[in-house]
Amino acid sequence: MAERERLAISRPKEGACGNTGTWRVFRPVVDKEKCNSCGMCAMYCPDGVIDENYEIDLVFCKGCGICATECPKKAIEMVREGNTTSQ
Amino acid sequence: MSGTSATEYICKCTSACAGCSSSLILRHVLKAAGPDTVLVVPACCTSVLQGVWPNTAFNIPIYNVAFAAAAAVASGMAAAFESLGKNTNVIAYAGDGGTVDIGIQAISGALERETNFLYICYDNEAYGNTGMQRSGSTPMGARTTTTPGGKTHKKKDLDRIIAAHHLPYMATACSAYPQDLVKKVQKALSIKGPKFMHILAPCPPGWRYDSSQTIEIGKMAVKTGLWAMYEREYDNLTINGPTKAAMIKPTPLEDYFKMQGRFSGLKEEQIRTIRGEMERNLRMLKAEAEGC
Amino acid sequence: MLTISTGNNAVAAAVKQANPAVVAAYPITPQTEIVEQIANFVTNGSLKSKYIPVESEHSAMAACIGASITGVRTFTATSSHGLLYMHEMVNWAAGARLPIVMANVNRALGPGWNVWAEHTDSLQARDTGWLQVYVATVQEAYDATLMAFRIAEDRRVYLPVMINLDGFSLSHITQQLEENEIGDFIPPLVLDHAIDTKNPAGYGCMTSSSDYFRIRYDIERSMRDSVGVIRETEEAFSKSFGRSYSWTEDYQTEDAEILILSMGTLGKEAEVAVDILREEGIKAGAMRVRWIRPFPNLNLGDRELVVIDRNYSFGFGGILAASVRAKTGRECYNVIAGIGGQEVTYMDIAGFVRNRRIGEESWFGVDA
Amino acid sequence: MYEIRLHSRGGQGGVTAAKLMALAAFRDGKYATAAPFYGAERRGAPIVSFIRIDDKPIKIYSQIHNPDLVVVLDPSILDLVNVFDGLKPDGKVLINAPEVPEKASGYNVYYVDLTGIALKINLIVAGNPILNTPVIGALAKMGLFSRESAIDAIKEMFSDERNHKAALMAYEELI
Repeated sequence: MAERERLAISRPKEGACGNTGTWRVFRPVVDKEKCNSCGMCAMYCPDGVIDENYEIDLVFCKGCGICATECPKKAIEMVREGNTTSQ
Repeated sequence: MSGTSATEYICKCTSACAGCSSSLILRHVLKAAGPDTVLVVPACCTSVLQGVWPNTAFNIPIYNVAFAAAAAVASGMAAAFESLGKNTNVIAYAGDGGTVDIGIQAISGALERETNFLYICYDNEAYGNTGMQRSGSTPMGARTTTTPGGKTHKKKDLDRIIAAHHLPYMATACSAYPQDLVKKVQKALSIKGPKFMHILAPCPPGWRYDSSQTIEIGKMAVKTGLWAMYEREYDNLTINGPTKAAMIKPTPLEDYFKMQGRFSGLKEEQIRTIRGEMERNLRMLKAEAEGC
Repeated sequence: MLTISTGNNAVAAAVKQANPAVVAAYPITPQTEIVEQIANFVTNGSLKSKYIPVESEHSAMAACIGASITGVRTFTATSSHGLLYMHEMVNWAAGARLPIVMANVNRALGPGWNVWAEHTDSLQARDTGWLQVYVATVQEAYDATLMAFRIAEDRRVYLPVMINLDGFSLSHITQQLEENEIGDFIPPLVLDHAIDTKNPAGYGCMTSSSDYFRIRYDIERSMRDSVGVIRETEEAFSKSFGRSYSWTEDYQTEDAEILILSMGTLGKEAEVAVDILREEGIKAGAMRVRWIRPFPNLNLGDRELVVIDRNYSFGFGGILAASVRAKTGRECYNVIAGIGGQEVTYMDIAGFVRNRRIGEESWFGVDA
Repeated sequence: MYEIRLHSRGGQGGVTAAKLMALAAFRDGKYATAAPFYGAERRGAPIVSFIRIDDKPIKIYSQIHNPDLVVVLDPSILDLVNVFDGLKPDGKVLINAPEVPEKASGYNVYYVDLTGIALKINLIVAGNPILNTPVIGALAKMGLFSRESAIDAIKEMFSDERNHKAALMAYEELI
């Protein structure tokens, strides 16, 4: 007989909702020269995909653009996916 | 961010919409609450964005319950933890539909019974999970799928209903001010008894704006004075800085409406009504804060 | 201890023995005495439970759910409209595999307002995944409540149990009651899936259409496993306390040519009817169906069946009769009697048997 | 089986009297069932309770239509309800009254002034003389259960000793 599945208990897992980076139309690109490590981007990121070194996890970043809007130094630019270089 | 741990309690990623402010709120709520926390979630956006069985994006126990039941389930949980001698935080995290409409009876009961829990209403001003139908919390004039011509009724004054329960702590907050909301969650959880937070949660698809503007819209709601930020400890009211500033020099309401597609077609008299309600609210808060 | 008690107070006395950590309940006639008595126990310190005076039945079951998932024992009681109002959470409790025990005092549904006995309330909850037992004496109300905790909390079951007793005609009558010190009859609750903040999990998240049915099937699997657990529990109970119960209570059935099937207090009254009929030379027997979920295997042989239903499924028929027909393929004479407390005496029941028309349905007191 | 129908008014303690009767019979080693009939009535309305006493378990839950004994806690009910309805030909009647009421003539009537007893020993709660404990004494005298069981039953349910004193007075005064 099959394993008992008594009720829907889910366990924590990275990528539980898939690689949400594929949702992106625009990708955040950080200009490290302009960045002053203020941390606003990481604080405002709804999905917590920006780490303490201000590296953005593009596997999961949905490309909402909040980081680019809120960056006081305008160090983040949203670039159309598919374009390999910043304009 | 200062005051909270670097630990994230949401694994990358939920299936929330890009630019979702309720995800941002919850991320900071959980960081403020820490790991010994159980979240009770009624039907709302948060119940569908966790992931699909057998996986979840949340690295904290989440108990999903029926729409009207969050505060009552939390009551039972709080009583059980008390009987077990545990200090686990019980946080109900519910949308505006589950709070101001179908869930309000259970909330009122839980507050009256002095349940030791924190109830958080993240308010995106409509039934977001089912595609933006009107709720009691939808503001006048906003278009939803069930108010295609704009809502003709006013937003329900949830906070004064809650305040009438004379609870030890309640606060309003906004997703655009995460540091403020973290402080409020931490303060709430340091107090025994019923606590309530009402947090404005702008919704890009529902309010019809570009997802990159989530924080700006939230700030604008506060700067106009439309969304007032304050804390109430029993009957002592403290108005927070951004709202004090808005009371002195508010940003024009029209600037807030212009940013959102849901307010297209807003009529002059509706703006007058909304402004009147807003001014009355601020007047009452100010009077209360000044103790007169 | 030998004493007298009402049906309601017998349930409360059993709850006191079972010592749940949390009781959440809302008053409703004719159940109110149960929660009043439990509130008394909590107030006078003889019961250490947390008593949550909720604001509705929906919240009563919701609070039991919230408490139960932490792994503690829970109890609630309701009746009639209360049960209907909590129906959503009644389903939730079973789906969440929580061993909540609830007493339902059977009462008719409005309109018009009627506070007297009828089984339509709890039978509307028969498809929820709850185990359901119907009792007929004050002693049985006490005994079934004690057993309910042990059955519900068994790992093979982990489903909620509802004890049903007839409004007023059992809830408010006084009979003798033997209360027992139960010792270890109900073992401490160990809920395998209790919430643990050190081992985080999401409960009841979205479940896809390719998985959901397997989780639902497990409810049925446990319902089937509960058959053995109920038998074991009733045997253990008999061994410990000397009072025996089974799926049905059978009276003069062995040589009977006609069986009267019924539920609740009418089943006891039917036994008196059997005595009268036998004096007349009619070989009748009475079979009182106790468990309706899981539904028992009824040994009916080829005897004629008179099924009394104190309930009705509109557009279909009496629910016990329908269940008997479906499970055994046997036709019966279905009498709808006792609706909303309608007075039904043993003389009336004897009349049902004398005037039986197998294959037909009759509403007692309604001219055909 | 011995079947008793008890008539009282809501608030007079008829339901408790029925329970006391069952308890006293139970203390005699009998089986007993006390079933108050609950209607929509409120305080003051006439109500009825059914008590059955037997040597074997009682299986009947329906109302009593042919009582062996009718107990009337409030004589004014005689004007409202035909309390003798269905009374067995050799059935008895116990009435709380200082003398046999006119309406009861022709029946096998026992009577005792329970209200007078309650007033005499100040057995009054919230302004109402208590009848449910004294009536148990009168019933014991009629042989429904032993005097000892009657007093034990009252002591089990009430700590105030005026209750069983009133019952003993009713036991002595029953006519």
